Amino acid sequence: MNSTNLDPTKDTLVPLLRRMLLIRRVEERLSADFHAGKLPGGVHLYIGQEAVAAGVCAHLRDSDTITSTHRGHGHFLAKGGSPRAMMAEIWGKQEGICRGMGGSMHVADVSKGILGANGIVAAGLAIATGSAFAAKLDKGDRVAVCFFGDGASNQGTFMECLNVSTLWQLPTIFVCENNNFSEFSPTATVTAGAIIDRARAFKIPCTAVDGNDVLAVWRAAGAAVEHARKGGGPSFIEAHTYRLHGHLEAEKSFLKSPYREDREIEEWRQRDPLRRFKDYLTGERICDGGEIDALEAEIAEIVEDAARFAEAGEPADPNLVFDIMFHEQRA
Amino acid sequence: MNSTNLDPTKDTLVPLLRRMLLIRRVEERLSADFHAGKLPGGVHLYIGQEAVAAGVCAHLRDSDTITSTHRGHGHFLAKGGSPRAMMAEIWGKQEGICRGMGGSMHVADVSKGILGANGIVAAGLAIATGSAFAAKLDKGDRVAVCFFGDGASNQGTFMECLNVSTLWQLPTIFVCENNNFSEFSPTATVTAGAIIDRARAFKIPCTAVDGNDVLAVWRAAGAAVEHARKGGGPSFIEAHTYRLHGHLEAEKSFLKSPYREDREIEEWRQRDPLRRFKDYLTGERICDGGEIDALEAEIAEIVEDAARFAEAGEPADPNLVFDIMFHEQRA
Amino acid sequence: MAKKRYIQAINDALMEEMARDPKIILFGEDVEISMFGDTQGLRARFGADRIRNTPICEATLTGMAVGAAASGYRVVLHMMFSNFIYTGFDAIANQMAKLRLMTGGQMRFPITVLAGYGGGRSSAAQHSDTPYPALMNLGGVNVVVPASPADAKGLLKTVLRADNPTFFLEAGGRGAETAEVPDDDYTIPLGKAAVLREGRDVTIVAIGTMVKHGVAAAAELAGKGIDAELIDVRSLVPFDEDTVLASVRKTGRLVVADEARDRCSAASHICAVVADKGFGSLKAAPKRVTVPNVAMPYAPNAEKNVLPNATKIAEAAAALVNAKAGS
Amino acid sequence: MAKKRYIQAINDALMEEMARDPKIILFGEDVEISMFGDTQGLRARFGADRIRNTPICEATLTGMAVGAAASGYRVVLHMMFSNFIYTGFDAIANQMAKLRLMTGGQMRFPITVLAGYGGGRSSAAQHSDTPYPALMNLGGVNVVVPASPADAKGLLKTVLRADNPTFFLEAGGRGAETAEVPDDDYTIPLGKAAVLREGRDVTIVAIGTMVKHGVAAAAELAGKGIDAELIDVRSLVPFDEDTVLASVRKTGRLVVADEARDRCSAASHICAVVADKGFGSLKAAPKRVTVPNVAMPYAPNAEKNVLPNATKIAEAAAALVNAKAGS
Ligand SMILES: Cc1ncc(C[n+]2csc(CCOP(=O)(O)OP(=O)(O)O)c2C)c(N)n1
Ligand SMILES: Cc1ncc(C[n+]2csc(CCOP(=O)(O)OP(=O)(O)O)c2C)c(N)n1
Ligand SMILES: [Mg+2]
Ligand SMILES: [Mg+2]
Repeated sequence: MNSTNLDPTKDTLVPLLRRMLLIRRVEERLSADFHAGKLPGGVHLYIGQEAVAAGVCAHLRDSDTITSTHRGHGHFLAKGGSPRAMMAEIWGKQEGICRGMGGSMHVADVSKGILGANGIVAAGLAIATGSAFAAKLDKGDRVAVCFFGDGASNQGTFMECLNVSTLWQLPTIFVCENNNFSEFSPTATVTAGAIIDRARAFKIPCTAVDGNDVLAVWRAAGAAVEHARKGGGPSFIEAHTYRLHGHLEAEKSFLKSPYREDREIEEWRQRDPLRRFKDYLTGERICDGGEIDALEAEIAEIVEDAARFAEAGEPADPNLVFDIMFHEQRA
Repeated sequence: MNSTNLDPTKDTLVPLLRRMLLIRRVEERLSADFHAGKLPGGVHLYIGQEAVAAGVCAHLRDSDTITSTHRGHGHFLAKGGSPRAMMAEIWGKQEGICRGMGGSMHVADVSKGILGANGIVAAGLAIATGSAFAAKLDKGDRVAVCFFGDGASNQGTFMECLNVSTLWQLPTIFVCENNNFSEFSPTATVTAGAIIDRARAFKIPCTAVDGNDVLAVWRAAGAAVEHARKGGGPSFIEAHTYRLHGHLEAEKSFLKSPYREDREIEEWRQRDPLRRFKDYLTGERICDGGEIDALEAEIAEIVEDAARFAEAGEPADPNLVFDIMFHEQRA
Repeated sequence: MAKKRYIQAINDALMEEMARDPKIILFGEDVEISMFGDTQGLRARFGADRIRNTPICEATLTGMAVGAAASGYRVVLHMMFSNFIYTGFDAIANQMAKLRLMTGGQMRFPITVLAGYGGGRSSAAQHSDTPYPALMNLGGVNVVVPASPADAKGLLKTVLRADNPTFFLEAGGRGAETAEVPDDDYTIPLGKAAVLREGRDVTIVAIGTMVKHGVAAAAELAGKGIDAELIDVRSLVPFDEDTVLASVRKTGRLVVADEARDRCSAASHICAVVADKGFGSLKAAPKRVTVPNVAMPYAPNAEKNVLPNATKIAEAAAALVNAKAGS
Repeated sequence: MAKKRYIQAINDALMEEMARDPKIILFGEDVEISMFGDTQGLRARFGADRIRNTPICEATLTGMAVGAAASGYRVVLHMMFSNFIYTGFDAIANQMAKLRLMTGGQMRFPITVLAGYGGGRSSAAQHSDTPYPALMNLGGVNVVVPASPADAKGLLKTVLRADNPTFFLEAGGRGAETAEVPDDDYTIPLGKAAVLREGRDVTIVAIGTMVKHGVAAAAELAGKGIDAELIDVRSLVPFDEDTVLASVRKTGRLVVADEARDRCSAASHICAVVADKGFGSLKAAPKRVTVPNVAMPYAPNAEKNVLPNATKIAEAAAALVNAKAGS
């Protein structure tokens, strides 16, 4: 682990682990449920990237906003979204956080500042920028964080939002999760130069971090959030990471040949952020094995409860669409 | 004027002057015709920026392609488009280069590689990139030049096209004409950082030039075109210049207050690229006053002829739309 | 009552509502100077926070409108010419029109998008589109097309006070047209068409820019002894089916005048609705007077040739009425 | 003849035409791997010049298609899901659909845009749109909606050989459906609808994904003694008015089944055209069976509730026929 001037205490560290564990175990369950044919739609899992969501969101309050991607469960949970409500959503149930209308790609909880996962690659950038503009106009110290992928950084709105955010000194925090792939295309085959250089052109604070090192992420995000809260304007973080599952869980059903080496996946498994963080916590004697096991057990219970809640939920209201398309106006 | 290793001869210099003069005098005539109420639509004039189109297009062949902007007369003429056909187009006549269907904002001559002026800010970027892709696939040494404004550089397709062009090593030449304004907004009020840095992020050759110095433009463009022809990939040129007329000729009719100082316009008039180039040519004794007067007279005749041709043209065919919307298919 | 220009009525509505509600903000390209005049003077009055020129980046502007609205502001986004709606279409079609449903109704989107539409001034294909059919098909956005100064003001006030994304489309080049506007603080509800002239022989439904031509057509028809009922739809989403159906029940004949291209136009949809729900009352085929399925040409004669006008509307209406007389 | 999957028929057409014409190139996001299967194997056969994965940048991809086509190539652009068409809509609406007219016919645009459309698989609102109404309204692009493997192949071959921008929209999730495909090198012209079943009582016009449901509806109706004529439009632009009008002349009744949202749908337009040109032959109101004006919900039951299906089509048709019987 890196060492910097920011020195987290156990009170900070354990919740980080907790969040990462929660994301991991919820998604393992979703993966199993998907492959068991229990989920109506597809899922894009975040497994392997948990350190990014956890490290960033640890600095955020409910009043801060985030926008997320098609791979949004991790951001949702890290920002404090309910596992029950998320799982029920993915099961298409009335109890779902979006009442079954959105599904996996659209989990959102406005009360927690989660402006939504998004099925359109890079769409969250402008939504976060708009939300950062609102924060600025409010004259408080809210910030808006935009999570997006390396693939999304090839959408022009990335540059547009850097421009507007820099020009207006908005509290926008751009967090690019570079997981080496844009769907099935290795990043280098679709992305020229270094993504971080595109942000550097705007002379805003830019940091590259090991996205599998939750403390590195936590430190970089802490600096960016503080900078934004103080009115310093936008910043950019590129977190290098890897998704250990497929682009989507269903991919084996249509892929004729693998698009990455098993060896590569295995290498990254060695750098699994969860394992690394556990090793760090025990190695540094911040937690002992017993504490971690207890946490695992607690999380397992939460996941089991959430899954049972989701499965037992009521089917969505099929006529809700007509009532909620508009506010106080029928579709 | 700058001095570099590229040393143009009189055979190069006089045609540059000729092109600049042609653009200037054609547009002066269009301005007069517009204010006399003779033109059906609006016009965005290029007066003051002629050195850019002339300096770049001097290196291009008919087989090279360009894309242009709403301010496209200069590019059209510099690339060898016919003054008669352009003026007739702007008059809305059958003899127009687009048979009266396009007008000022859409002048195009495919036979000369002029893929068109364009009413959508930044649209030419992707069209040029697509044309550069075609050039690359042809395996010849064609290049594609995209002219666009400082305002257009805030559209995300700018970054997208830099990415694709760099990734695929396309012979795309990005020529940003920074004339200090995006419509009525001073560039600094809408554009964060330096535009050139956005291109530098892709590690392609990037040059900033005095866009009112035709030789500086000519040298920079020569290097970019040679680089592209040799398969070196894209490059970027930012030409600093100024439009001496309004954003559009009609602007006085709706502006309640001026958006720039008369003094500023006057300052830039002192740096008029045409005057500067004439001074250079006579100062360096490359041309004498008599030669320049003769050229002026020749151009005056061309302009007079083109204007008369346009005015005498037949009204457009009102039913043509139905025949040409599609190729071999009626609308 | 006082005579006001169409664009002034829009400007008045913005002024009054922004004064009333400090949460309203407005941004767009060159809104401070205001080429059309609709946003003129707002910057001086409401300052740099609430009124902002933006860079040219429509894709981001529409997305920002969504984000700022989701964070508590009431956003007015000026898109200048309607064709630039396409440039920002992703966040309109995929976010603005869908996000409320996708989030199970958690969000409200008090977003007003302003843009001028339509042809007739040799602005050529990229500055002359009438884009509402695509917007109407999205399902999640309202579409308002005021034809008169008084309607423009009253409808805009309603829109600015409501919580749904709404395209308030300004009749291009009509800014200087003048008519009486009430002095008081009035609003006009969406989804209520206006019957501008009552008549027995044929119903003319006119949309936005076509209302003026509909008025002229009705006058022309009256001269020929044909008594046309003229309806200004005022809003396309929500749409006042009842008023149109009631009129057709009376007249038995329908002409819809629409500056959109014909295929999947608003006119098509209105004719389909009337053919469905008003089938029994139709004495003749419902007719569309629209722009043919072409891009707008530049040359004035060519443009005139494809644009609907009073004569085309009157001819369509007269043909319907005479067909009956003759049959 | 051999049984082929729908997606295989599309793949075959691409293979054969790319082998025939070296000027055809194809690009898009992950076209090398091909999530849908339509472009599978092309990279291996035709190489990196002609088949390319692109970055995610739809706005540029559509513009590049225009530029490459204007420079002599025959471009196939794969947009994956139809909703991403909106992301690249600027160059579609403002360039692809208009540039030929704006340049006075100087350019040709042999561009084929591929995309999958439609719902039914809990893909939620941003991956389930049926976007053709907006495309149909543009005027300058063709829209093809093949329903069967044989049609998909024959229509795509026609499109790949023609010089006009064409959206070739693939029925989402139908890739594995299998039917006979001729072995020879055949093409099917655009603008020719297919009469899949002749009938006397009611005309069912089905579009793309709805054809399958139309077939089931016709069978259901036959069981009730109602003899439906079923027409597969095959292409929406150009559109075969004659076949539809001839059918309505015979049956006097029309139901149009369309997976687009209702307002300004293809169904609206077809109903409007029939109400106009076929007014005299209509015995009952022309009916639309469409998706209501909402975004597609995720939950299967909610999605099912808004999607048209055989039962809804059959019910609409039966109601028309019975209304007559009863009247
Ligand atoms: C506008 C748009 N284009 C294409 C897609 C299809 N798509 C979904 S995810 C994805 C790749 C995204 O890559 P990245 O941003 O790196 O995120 P990751 O999947 O790696 O987390 C693509 C192309 C989409 N959803 N939206
Ligand atoms: C997509 C789009 N948005 C907005 C406009 C309106 N518009 C026309 S020119 C212009 C400013 C362009 O500035 P710049 O690129 O610097 O070119 P310049 O006019 O200075 O030559 C704007 C905003 C447009 N034509 N297209
Ligand atoms: Mg990625
Ligand atoms: Mg400029």
